[in-house]
Amino acid sequence: QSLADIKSKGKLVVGIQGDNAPWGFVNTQGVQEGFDADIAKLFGKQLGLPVEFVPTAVANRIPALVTGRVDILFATMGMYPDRAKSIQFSKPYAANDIILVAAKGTAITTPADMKNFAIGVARSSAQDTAVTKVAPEGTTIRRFDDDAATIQALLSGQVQAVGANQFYPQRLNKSQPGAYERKLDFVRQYNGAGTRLGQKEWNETVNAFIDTIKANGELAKVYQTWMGFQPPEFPTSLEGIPFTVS
Amino acid sequence: MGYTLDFSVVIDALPSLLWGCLATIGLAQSGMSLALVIGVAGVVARGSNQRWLRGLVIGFVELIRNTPFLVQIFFLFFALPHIGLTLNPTVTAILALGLNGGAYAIEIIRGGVQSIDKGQIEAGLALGLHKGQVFRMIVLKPALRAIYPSLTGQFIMLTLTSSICSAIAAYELTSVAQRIESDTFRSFEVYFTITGLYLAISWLMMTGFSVFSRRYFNYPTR
Amino acid sequence: MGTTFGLGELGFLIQGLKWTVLLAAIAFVGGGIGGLGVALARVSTSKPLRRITGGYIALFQGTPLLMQLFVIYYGLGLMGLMLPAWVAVAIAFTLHASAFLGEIWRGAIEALPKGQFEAARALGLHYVPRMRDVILPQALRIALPATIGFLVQLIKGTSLAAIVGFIELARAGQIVSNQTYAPLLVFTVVGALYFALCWPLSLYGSRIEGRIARATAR
Amino acid sequence: MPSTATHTVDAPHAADAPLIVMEDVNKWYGAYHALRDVNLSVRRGEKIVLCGPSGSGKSTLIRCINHLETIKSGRITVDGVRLDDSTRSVDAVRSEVGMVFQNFNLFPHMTVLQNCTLAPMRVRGVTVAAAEATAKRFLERVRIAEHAHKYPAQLSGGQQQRVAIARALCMEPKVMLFDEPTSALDPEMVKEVLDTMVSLARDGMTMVCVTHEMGFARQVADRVIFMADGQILEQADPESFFRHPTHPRARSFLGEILAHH
Amino acid sequence: MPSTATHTVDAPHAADAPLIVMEDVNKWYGAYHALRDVNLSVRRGEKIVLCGPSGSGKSTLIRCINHLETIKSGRITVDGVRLDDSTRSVDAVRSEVGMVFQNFNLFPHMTVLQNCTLAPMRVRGVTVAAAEATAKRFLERVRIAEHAHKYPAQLSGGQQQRVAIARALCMEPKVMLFDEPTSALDPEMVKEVLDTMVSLARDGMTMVCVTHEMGFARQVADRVIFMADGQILEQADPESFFRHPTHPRARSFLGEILAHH
Ligand SMILES: Nc1ncnc2c1ncn2[C@@H]1O[C@H](COP(=O)(O)OP(=O)(O)OP(=O)(O)O)[C@@H](O)[C@H]1O
Ligand SMILES: Nc1ncnc2c1ncn2[C@@H]1O[C@H](COP(=O)(O)OP(=O)(O)OP(=O)(O)O)[C@@H](O)[C@H]1O
Ligand SMILES: [Mg+2]
Ligand SMILES: [Mg+2]
Repeated sequence: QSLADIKSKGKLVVGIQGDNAPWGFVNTQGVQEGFDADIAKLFGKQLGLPVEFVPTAVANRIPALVTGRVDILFATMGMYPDRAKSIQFSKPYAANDIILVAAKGTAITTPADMKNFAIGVARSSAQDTAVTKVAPEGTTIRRFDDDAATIQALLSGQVQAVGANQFYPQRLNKSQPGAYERKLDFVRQYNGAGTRLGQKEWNETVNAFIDTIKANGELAKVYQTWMGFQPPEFPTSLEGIPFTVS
Repeated sequence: MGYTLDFSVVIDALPSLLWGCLATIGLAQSGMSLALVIGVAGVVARGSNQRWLRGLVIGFVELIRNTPFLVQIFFLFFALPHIGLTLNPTVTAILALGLNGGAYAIEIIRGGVQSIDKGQIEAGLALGLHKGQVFRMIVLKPALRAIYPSLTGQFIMLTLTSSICSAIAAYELTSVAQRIESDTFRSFEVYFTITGLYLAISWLMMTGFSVFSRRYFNYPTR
Repeated sequence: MGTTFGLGELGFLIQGLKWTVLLAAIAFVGGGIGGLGVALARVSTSKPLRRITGGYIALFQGTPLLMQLFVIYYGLGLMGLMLPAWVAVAIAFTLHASAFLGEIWRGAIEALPKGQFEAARALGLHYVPRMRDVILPQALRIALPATIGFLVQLIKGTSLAAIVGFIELARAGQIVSNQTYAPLLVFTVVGALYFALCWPLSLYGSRIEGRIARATAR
Repeated sequence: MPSTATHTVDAPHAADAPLIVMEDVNKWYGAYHALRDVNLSVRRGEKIVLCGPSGSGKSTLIRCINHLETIKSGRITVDGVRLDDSTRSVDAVRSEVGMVFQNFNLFPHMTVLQNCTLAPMRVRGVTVAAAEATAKRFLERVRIAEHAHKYPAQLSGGQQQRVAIARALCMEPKVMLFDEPTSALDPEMVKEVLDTMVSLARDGMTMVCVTHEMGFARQVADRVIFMADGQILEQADPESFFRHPTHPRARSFLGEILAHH
Repeated sequence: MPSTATHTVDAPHAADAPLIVMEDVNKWYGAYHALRDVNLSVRRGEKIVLCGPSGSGKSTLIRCINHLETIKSGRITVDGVRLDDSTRSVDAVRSEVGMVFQNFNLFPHMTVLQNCTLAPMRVRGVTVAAAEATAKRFLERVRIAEHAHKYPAQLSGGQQQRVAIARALCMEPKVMLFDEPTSALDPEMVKEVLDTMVSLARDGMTMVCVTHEMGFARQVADRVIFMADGQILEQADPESFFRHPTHPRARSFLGEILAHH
């Protein structure tokens, strides 16, 4: 599959998250919205093709891509070496801070303190990976299907802390103002677009697009809209994750 | 499709998958035991002459039968803490499975009790036995025998339903599989494998059920 | 970004409910046709046919619906069969429902008194009129409560179509819950909607069951 | 035993007092009047055969005697105990009254022996050993002791019915009620059950039997009672009843019963 | 019709040839030998009553005649058609043989009329109008025409059994098989069914009846056949059979049957 194939098909089919606001979600009118959706629309505009969104869940993002149901993933895909074995990542186009959030009184100051509490995370998310890596042996980690369930678990006291992304604190404090705070910073993690392995030309097209929006300020605009701040510096390489087809 | 199946990751993860199987069987067993207790108690309560008690049982059965399990387990997990009852995921899962299976068990066992010839009950009463004795000694066993296939079928369903317990982070086969999948991104291999494992578990349970039935219902019928 | 649960959200859930109904309807129609075939095969005199359908039923009754959907949806894709999502889901649900309905109806056919088969044969009726005119009308009537019970299961089971990207009721609930961050409220409403859909069916089923029980008690 | 059950004694509890007394008994099933002003008194040792067309209330009558049905009005007294819906009176009466049903109603999940020992152990509180000894005695009596360890489904209808008789006898009742005990049996098995009943009658048991076996009635009944529409229409000794039935309905009933024999 | 069924004609198809011939028939249920070398020939218009103890193979014998059971060895010929397991011969035989069961086996979801018209329409391809005309004629004949639009559950047992007879007659069979047609009936209803059968016999229908109604046997049977253990032990006209049964098992059987009447 190449750019030409997609052009001849007449539309760009994008795999995206359907329930992960503000990254990618279907609004109540049934329309796909979010940071990733805006990026994908820019890509479609540049290619001169209409965009068709296929909402995917965390667990089926990669299967949807490799079976050819979608042409590309803008699906909040954290860039990890393991995933890079199944799919081809592009250059990063977004960053996500992975942190630990708990109620103010909770005694966590170092990663070792996590051992004393039940920690909630959204299964297979970047937080899951980070918490699993940093937490001491024997820590109780509870993995939920999505962010909403994870946050609900913290609110209802089923867990005492949650592995979070940069959006969690404002969510939590909306329901109980000032009750929760950032306890630990784990990693800054980068998201890239995903294509099938070995599609050299298609990967180059995507990378060129990302370079363009970084340069012309479009990316910054989208960042401002959905996150309320400016994009960070992006690295030029990541260990074990090639951005291009070799 | 540019994707070749590679089951090596599944083979590496086999020990944890087998632990997951055990956890699933454990959840299912505990859920079933609870369901059976709820079932028998519910049938007794359903037959009481206390109107409110009958109404309560009917309401419970209808509520459970007409809402998805996922909604039920969420409710137990997230709502109970608001009234000061925080149960860990495993206990919540057992409770949810027990309540769900119990609602079906009430209906099934009630059907079994009704299938018992009224003459059996009358013969017991005529011998001077009391209502409770008649239920325990005369009605229960033949009733269970009559509904054994549907009851065990329901229990197999309950076992398969336990896969949904991963939604509240309970430890069982599906959650183990999802963990492996998120580590390895080998979705097909993992899902194919656990489909096979679930099949093996249900087959194992059916075998167990039929062995039990041959032992316990060892009296001949016409 | 985050919203609160309001009329718009409720409307969205009801949109999801439509898909739930549609999926259940497809599954039920497909399963009805397939199930009839399975039931007839199960009571046939051909041993291979009974074996094959028996294995098929064991497979589909012995694995979670979630896995069936996943394996069929992506498995077909892996085999190079690219079907639209709703076709793949319809196939999966049809196969699932055929197994269950087939088993329910087999039970009903076998529950009929042997005398009904013999009387039909003694009158010289051949297989097709024997089944169509004598056996199936009676068996389906006996099986109606169980069939309705399964339909309720099926409606609840469509919630699993979410994993292949269908925005039906449960999935819509998940989406709204992720926007409002009020899963408890959202899932209560979702539960209530399922209940509103399923309860009348259940009531109807138990009414028929009562009627059949009274009729056979005579 | 009877001494514990005297809390509602109405009549002198003498040996010549009737064992069962029904006075002005009325029974309704919803709007259907099933027993109309039934009066009946059964002496100790008396054998009564109850006959009449289907639906005439024969089963209802004998089921009222051990309170399997509750009555609307009237009085029923069994061995001096007035049946008044109280648990105590019901218990007292049931443990003195044995009953044998058309469909045997043996408990399928218990062996013959277990069927016979259950009630003595649970109701009378007898030990296993004593209950089994009694059971064996009565199984001997109905000539079925060699099947004591079989399950009901392994026996023929006639054998099952004899077990049912033994089971009732194990409670050592004062009166036995039979509701068409032979009508669910194949013709060849009828005789073995009737023989058992005849021998029971010879031993002086008080019996009330619903049956259409006219040979049996002739042989053992002290009194034949004819019912129709919930009423007792005629009572007489068997000879007069069969020779000269007075009521026209009894005549036509006898005609039908005997026509095809 | 019979002309289409002559593909395996064995005997001259003459009016005086026997209608049913069974030669050396053996039937096994698994390891149980249910019919042992049965030989039987039934003339046109002959009425046969089959009796014998339970389990002797009476039902099995008549069920073999219309291939509800398959036989292990021997030959069965009905109206010149040899039953050889082929669909054609089975079809040919079944459409000439009517059968009435102990439990009536009416189709509960169809009205009386529909019960009677189903087979003529589906098997003989008769039109609705013709089938209904025939059905009404036979319902008339069994005196039940006024219930034509009722469902079986709305009828008494005796009425249901008469409908079952009419249903079989609607196929205008050459022979009627009856398997204990009155044994599931209440005593008062037995007579109405027997009367119907007697009138059928008077009209010259060939009949094979399993029954213990000895009055009926005396009245219409040309021959009484006594079976035991899967064998035919005795055949005679009713008078001689009832007066002087020769086989000891027949004697004891008659003794039991008649003892309590
Ligand atoms: N539980 C019941 N509810 C309503 N009506 C009943 C009930 N039991 C019996 N009846 C009616 O009461 C009448 C008398 O019934 P009963 O069984 O006493 O008659 P029977 O003389 O024993 O008849 P059979 O010879 O058929 O046994 C019948 O008309 C019957 O339909
Ligand atoms: N389907 C079957 N499988 C096995 N054994 C059978 C089957 N049908 C009948 N038998 C056995 O064959 C023997 C003859 O049965 P059959 O029904 O012909 O007896 P019958 O003379 O009609 O008895 P009855 O008077 O009780 O109806 C019996 O011992 C019976 O148990
Ligand atoms: Mg009665
Ligand atoms: Mg028979």
